[in-house]
Amino acid sequence: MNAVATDTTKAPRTSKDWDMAAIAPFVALALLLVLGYFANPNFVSVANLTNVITRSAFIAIIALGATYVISSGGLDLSVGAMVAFVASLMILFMNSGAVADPMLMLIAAMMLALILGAACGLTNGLITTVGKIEPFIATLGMMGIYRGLTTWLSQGGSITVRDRELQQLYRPVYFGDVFGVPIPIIVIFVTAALAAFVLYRTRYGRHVIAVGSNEEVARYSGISVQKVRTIAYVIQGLCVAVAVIIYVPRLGSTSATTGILWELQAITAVVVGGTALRGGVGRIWGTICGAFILEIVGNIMLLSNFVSEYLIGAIQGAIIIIAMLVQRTLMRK
Amino acid sequence: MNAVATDTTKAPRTSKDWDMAAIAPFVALALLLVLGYFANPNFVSVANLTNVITRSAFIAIIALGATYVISSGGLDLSVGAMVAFVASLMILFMNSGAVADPMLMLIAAMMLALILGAACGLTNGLITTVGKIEPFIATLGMMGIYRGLTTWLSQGGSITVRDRELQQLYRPVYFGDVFGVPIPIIVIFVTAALAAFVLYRTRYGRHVIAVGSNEEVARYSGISVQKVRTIAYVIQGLCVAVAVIIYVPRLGSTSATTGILWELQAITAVVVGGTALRGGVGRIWGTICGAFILEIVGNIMLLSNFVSEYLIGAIQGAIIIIAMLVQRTLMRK
Amino acid sequence: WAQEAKKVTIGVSIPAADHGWTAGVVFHAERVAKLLMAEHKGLNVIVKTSADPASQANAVQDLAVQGIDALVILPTDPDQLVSAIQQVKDDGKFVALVDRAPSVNDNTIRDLYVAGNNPALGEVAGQYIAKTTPEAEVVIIRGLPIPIDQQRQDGFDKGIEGSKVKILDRQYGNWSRDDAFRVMQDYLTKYPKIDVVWCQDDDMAVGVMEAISQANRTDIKYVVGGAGSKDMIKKVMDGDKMMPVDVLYPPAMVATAMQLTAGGFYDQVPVSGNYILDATLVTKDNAKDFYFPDSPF
Amino acid sequence: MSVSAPAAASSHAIPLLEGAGLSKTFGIVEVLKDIGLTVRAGEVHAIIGENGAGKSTLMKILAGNHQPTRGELRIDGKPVSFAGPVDAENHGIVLVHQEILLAPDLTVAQNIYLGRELGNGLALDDRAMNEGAAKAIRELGGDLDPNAIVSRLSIAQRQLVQIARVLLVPHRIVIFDEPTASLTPHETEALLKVIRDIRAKGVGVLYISHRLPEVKEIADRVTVLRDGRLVASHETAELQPADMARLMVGRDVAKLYPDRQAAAARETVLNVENFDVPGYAQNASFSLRKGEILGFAGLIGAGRTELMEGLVGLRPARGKVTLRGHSVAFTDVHSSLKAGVAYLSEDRKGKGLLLTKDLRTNLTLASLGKFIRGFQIDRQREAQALDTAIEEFDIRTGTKNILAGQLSGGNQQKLLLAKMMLLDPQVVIIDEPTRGIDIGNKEQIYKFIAALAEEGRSIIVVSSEMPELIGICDRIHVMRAGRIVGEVEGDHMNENEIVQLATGVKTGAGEAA
Ligand SMILES: Nc1ncnc2c1ncn2[C@@H]1O[C@H](COP(=O)(O)OP(=O)(O)OP(=O)(O)O)[C@@H](O)[C@H]1O
Ligand SMILES: Nc1ncnc2c1ncn2[C@@H]1O[C@H](COP(=O)(O)OP(=O)(O)OP(=O)(O)O)[C@@H](O)[C@H]1O
Ligand SMILES: [Mg+2]
Ligand SMILES: [Mg+2]
Repeated sequence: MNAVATDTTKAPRTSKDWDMAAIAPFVALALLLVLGYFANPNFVSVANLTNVITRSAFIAIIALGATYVISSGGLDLSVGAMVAFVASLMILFMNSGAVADPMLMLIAAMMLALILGAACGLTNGLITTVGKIEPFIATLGMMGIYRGLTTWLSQGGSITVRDRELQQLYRPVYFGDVFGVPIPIIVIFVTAALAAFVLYRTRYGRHVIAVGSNEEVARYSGISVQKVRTIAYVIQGLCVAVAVIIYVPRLGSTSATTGILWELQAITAVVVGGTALRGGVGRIWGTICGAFILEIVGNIMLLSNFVSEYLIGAIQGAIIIIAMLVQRTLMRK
Repeated sequence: MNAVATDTTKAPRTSKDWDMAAIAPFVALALLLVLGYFANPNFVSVANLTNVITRSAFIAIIALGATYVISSGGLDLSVGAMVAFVASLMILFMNSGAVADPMLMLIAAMMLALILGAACGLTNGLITTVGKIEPFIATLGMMGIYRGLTTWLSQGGSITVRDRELQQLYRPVYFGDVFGVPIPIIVIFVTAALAAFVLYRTRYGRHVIAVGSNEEVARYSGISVQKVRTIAYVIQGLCVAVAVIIYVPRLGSTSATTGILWELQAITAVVVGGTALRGGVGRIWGTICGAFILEIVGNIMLLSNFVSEYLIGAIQGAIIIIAMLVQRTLMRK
Repeated sequence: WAQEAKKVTIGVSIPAADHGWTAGVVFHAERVAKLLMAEHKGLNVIVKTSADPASQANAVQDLAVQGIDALVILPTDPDQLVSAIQQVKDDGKFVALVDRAPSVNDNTIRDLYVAGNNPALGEVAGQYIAKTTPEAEVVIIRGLPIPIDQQRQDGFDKGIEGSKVKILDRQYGNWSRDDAFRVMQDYLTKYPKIDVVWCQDDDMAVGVMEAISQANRTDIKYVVGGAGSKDMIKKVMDGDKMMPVDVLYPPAMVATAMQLTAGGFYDQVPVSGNYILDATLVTKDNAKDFYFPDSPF
Repeated sequence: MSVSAPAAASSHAIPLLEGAGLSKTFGIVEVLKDIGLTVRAGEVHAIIGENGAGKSTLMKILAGNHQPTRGELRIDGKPVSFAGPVDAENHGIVLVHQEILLAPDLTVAQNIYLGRELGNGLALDDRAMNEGAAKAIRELGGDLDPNAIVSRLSIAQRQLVQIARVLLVPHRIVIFDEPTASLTPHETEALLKVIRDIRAKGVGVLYISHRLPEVKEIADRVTVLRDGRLVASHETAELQPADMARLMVGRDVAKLYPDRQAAAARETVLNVENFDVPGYAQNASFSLRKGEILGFAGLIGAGRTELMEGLVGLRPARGKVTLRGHSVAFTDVHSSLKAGVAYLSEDRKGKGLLLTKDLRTNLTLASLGKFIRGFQIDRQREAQALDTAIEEFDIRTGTKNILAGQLSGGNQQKLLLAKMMLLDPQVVIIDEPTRGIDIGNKEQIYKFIAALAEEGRSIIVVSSEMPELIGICDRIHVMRAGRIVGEVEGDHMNENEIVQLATGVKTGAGEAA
């Protein structure tokens, strides 16, 4: 046999290609900012942008968890209901007066939220992995369960933090700031940095992508597919808990309708951010960008006075489709 | 040799295995019927079962379309909003008095509904195929658009058939029966038979399955993937139109809230019926069975006296998960 | 007349038109916004709708960013919006709260409170049923699991207190005609004898009536709805036996609040305190006073 | 069927790995029957056999992917049973699968280290992994960016990654299941060197290949399977490739390539001028005559596949194409098939067959139009077509109710061939027609191709096996770096000439055009 050199003139394209896909959401965000400026000059005021980013925190943080679940090849439709459920239990605990000192009570309540979030995530994870039910259906069922339990806990009404002092103590977690940066914004970026580190720099993160990319290959490589997926759901649950921790001080109360449709928003943020729903790709910063885009679209609608409020939903839908088209066009370059 | 993206471990051993998968939803349905009998003997009365099956017609028929979309590898989240949109336009047309003769008007309105449904489906299809946007996001955007347009058409309120005579003429389409079988039930089975024929017996149906199981193989075999997928969305649109045609005579009116969450119910029916969300498998009769299961679960909850109204959602969620677990267990035999 | 040109911006935050009653709210808010702006030159009224408490909190923030002098708000869920409203109030703006009151409802959070009366809506219906059919067996179709629904239920229970009216069942109909139809069908299967249906909302009454007429059941004596939609008021006016009364819960209350607020700026009348609107019982006799054929609701 | 006793043990040491009485049944089909097999330290043991003989199944049992239905495995004389592939790896047994098992979204380095990532404490050490990966690939004669995403690699490149990945696991026994089927001569050479190196270190190697000269070159012992039975086991020195072929097929394979008269100057069927497939092929011009077999040779990445895909409308392309005198521009496969031009992909699993569907569905997928009666698909005619195809193309399977993915590799290729031939195309483009095909079947496929030409069809064969091109083609075009750099015909059709053109040592007439 003849030994001849492989022709490498057309070496395969490398990770460079992905850069465009990673940048696309940011381009869409930039275009949106420009659009916003023309809709209403107030839009680019620091006060407004701070507001918008601050309140995108819930979806952004939940969507970080969704990025894990989705890139591992799963899906979680129960997160909105989970927010309501965890928040209700957290407030009920705060109202129980189990801990006398307000500060300690607050910390205990936050811990409880994290534990509950992780437990809910674990439940979702086990049902889809061990129970082998399609994530779509399994988490839709869990959505019904969490939401139903919340309705029952609240007896159809709302659950409100009763202790004024506690509420005042807690308020700054949403309304406070550090050197002018609102705490929720700090939480977004800290959580995202952590999520990015775990996904991109650790063994577990690598396994998440492998499992989402090709389950069988992961299994052959000695990766426990079920464990990786289940942990992804637990991470999602923890993210929900973090979102709850900054959500509760904002309104000081929840009801059975809290978080309705947040799951769709979180998934939209993830996809707009460039993560594919089929799994195997995860873009943490894209997700954050996607969450900002969603919130900004709503904000622009509200600030501009041209659009009949009946049509807001329609325009939002159209903008999301256009944003995705812009992305696709950029990526085809 | 390139098996990178394929996973054959989960493939059924032989065609025998599929039989079990096809039967599973029917077993779940049978178990549910038994459960219902114990919850309330009235449950198995002809009157009740007829009621339940009749009102499952909307979801069942929409889910037939969803079976096409899903088995071709797509997803449509806009169907609920599409129902509201098509129904609104249909009623507005009936109120316009464009055709004087009531009978002719009715026929014209039905035609219009079918055309509108097909057009909406075509729009969804083109956005996902030609626009190359993930179906999840594309149809979520379209959901916003259809719902927004409906809100705008109805100015947030409801749109009601104004002409009493026309309404009376139309009523039997939902409330009437042929030899005691309610018309909606006949429509379910006729539509399903047609859908089954097309999916299992025709070239187009074969192409749907091919496109859903491996797009590349389909393309290399000379199948136009985009055309097949787009047509699947059009079929979904037509099914929505059929559902609208039997929906409108029921209350004679629609509003911006008509059809909310129907998309999730339709997808649930499809999955409970044994069609995989990843595409490549379509089970028409399973879908019908899935739609019955969903409606019956709700019916049993209401008829039984054990469950607090606050917990109904939770129990429904749990039952769906259990039904899926039963299926999985059967399939593993 | 210098004051006439005074620049004032009033922000109005109301729920999105997601069912008949809220559609009425939006209709009246828009209508009065135009009227007021035509009346006062310098006045700008911005109406914003929101689907849920979280996005309404956002909308309130966004209105504040635009620089409003007064906020008129009909909160989707008052307890969840206290903080957002509080912020506006703390900035020294005039706040008019409409319809739904949070658990703490005093001057610290609003200047003006214009309210429909949810407990009364239930109570009036309950009292009517207790009086007309003292031994009735009643099925109830609730709305969505949120506080106003709970208030109406509690009011109803209070209204029938001491009578022999018996509640057979209460289930959620989600303020949707279709869900009400489904729930009613199942009630009819479940209970061989039902005297009265209370469904606390006229939208749901549409579904209830269809389900009853389909079943050809004659045992149901009548249906009590609520809110006062034009269709149901019409039925009452026409003397429909199945719909003898309706309990008023006028979506126009938001208009009242807007007019009062604008009046505070331009007419120099001090405006504050509580304006509670009645949950009037609409009967055949007074129905024509409440019939607005061109409202969407 | 003569079953000769296993070759006299040249070493008395206990074998590293021993399988005794191994049988395997899938459903009702017994695919392995009572196989006894040993692997010794420091030897290369080749397993050969026809497509579907059970080689891959046997290897999967040894590597813990399948449980044997009966029989026992022994390592160092001690019985073992593997819970799964990872368990086998822990015992030092690693398998390079016949199929490519890589995560498409991960990079080369990430795949190579998947499941055993290097790291310091919490964080991964990507630099070390990239270096390790690059080194492992280089040792195999490849040159790949460790950061390249696997889904963008060609099949050959993926195969290298897969081999590199397996060799990084600590091993005592390495099983190669057709590692060279998609490799070029250069890489094959490098792989054989690596195998010799590990053999020298005392590793036992099991080696499967349909390239018998290669087997002769590398193996110390050869075991032959036929229909799931072990039919012979010999020292390699005792066998010539022709003997191996006979043992495999059960008859003499005297002449692999059919006799063909040089086609007389007949009319041109397909004429291609200045054809560009942007990014892959430039300025290609060639013509194809009726009844002719035209070969396309070249190195990996020469762009042959892409040129053909561009031609049939699978990729964006431009240029002048005339088919029987009419100018055509195919924008999709549908239009090219309609015009009678069929393309058989080299990637039969990814692009050729629906692995999770049955044989019937696969067979008729491209030509369903022929099976329509009224509005319906005539299932009976489909079933008949399947019977005919199984017979005509000698597709070996225990049952017809099998999924395409469960056929052995070679039988999948035959099914794909049958699928495209149902279209009755006038111009057939076959990409790597015999990749992974056993020698007996190769002979059949060549005969079949020759017969097609005889019937007056025109055929383009793209292949990386030069002997095959030389054996069956009338003319051969050679491609390099996206261009047709020369044409060889008649006496010039020899490996030397082709290699010189393919590597750019010599420039041919084509370059001038
Ligand atoms: N999972 C399975 N279910 C049913 N039959 C199977 C399965 N896997 C393999 N077979 C059958 O077992 C037989 C042996 O297949 P195997 O892959 O071992 O052949 P092989 O010798 O490797 O062939 P090739 O040279 O073509 O790779 C074939 O007939 C194949 O169809
Ligand atoms: N999906 C892809 N994306 C980007 N580049 C690709 C892709 N597939 C293949 N390539 C590149 O295209 C070039 C040609 O591919 P390929 O190796 O298939 O050519 P070929 O001439 O058909 O060779 P062979 O048939 O021997 O594999 C190579 O450089 C390869 O890396
Ligand atoms: Mg094999
Ligand atoms: Mg090639």
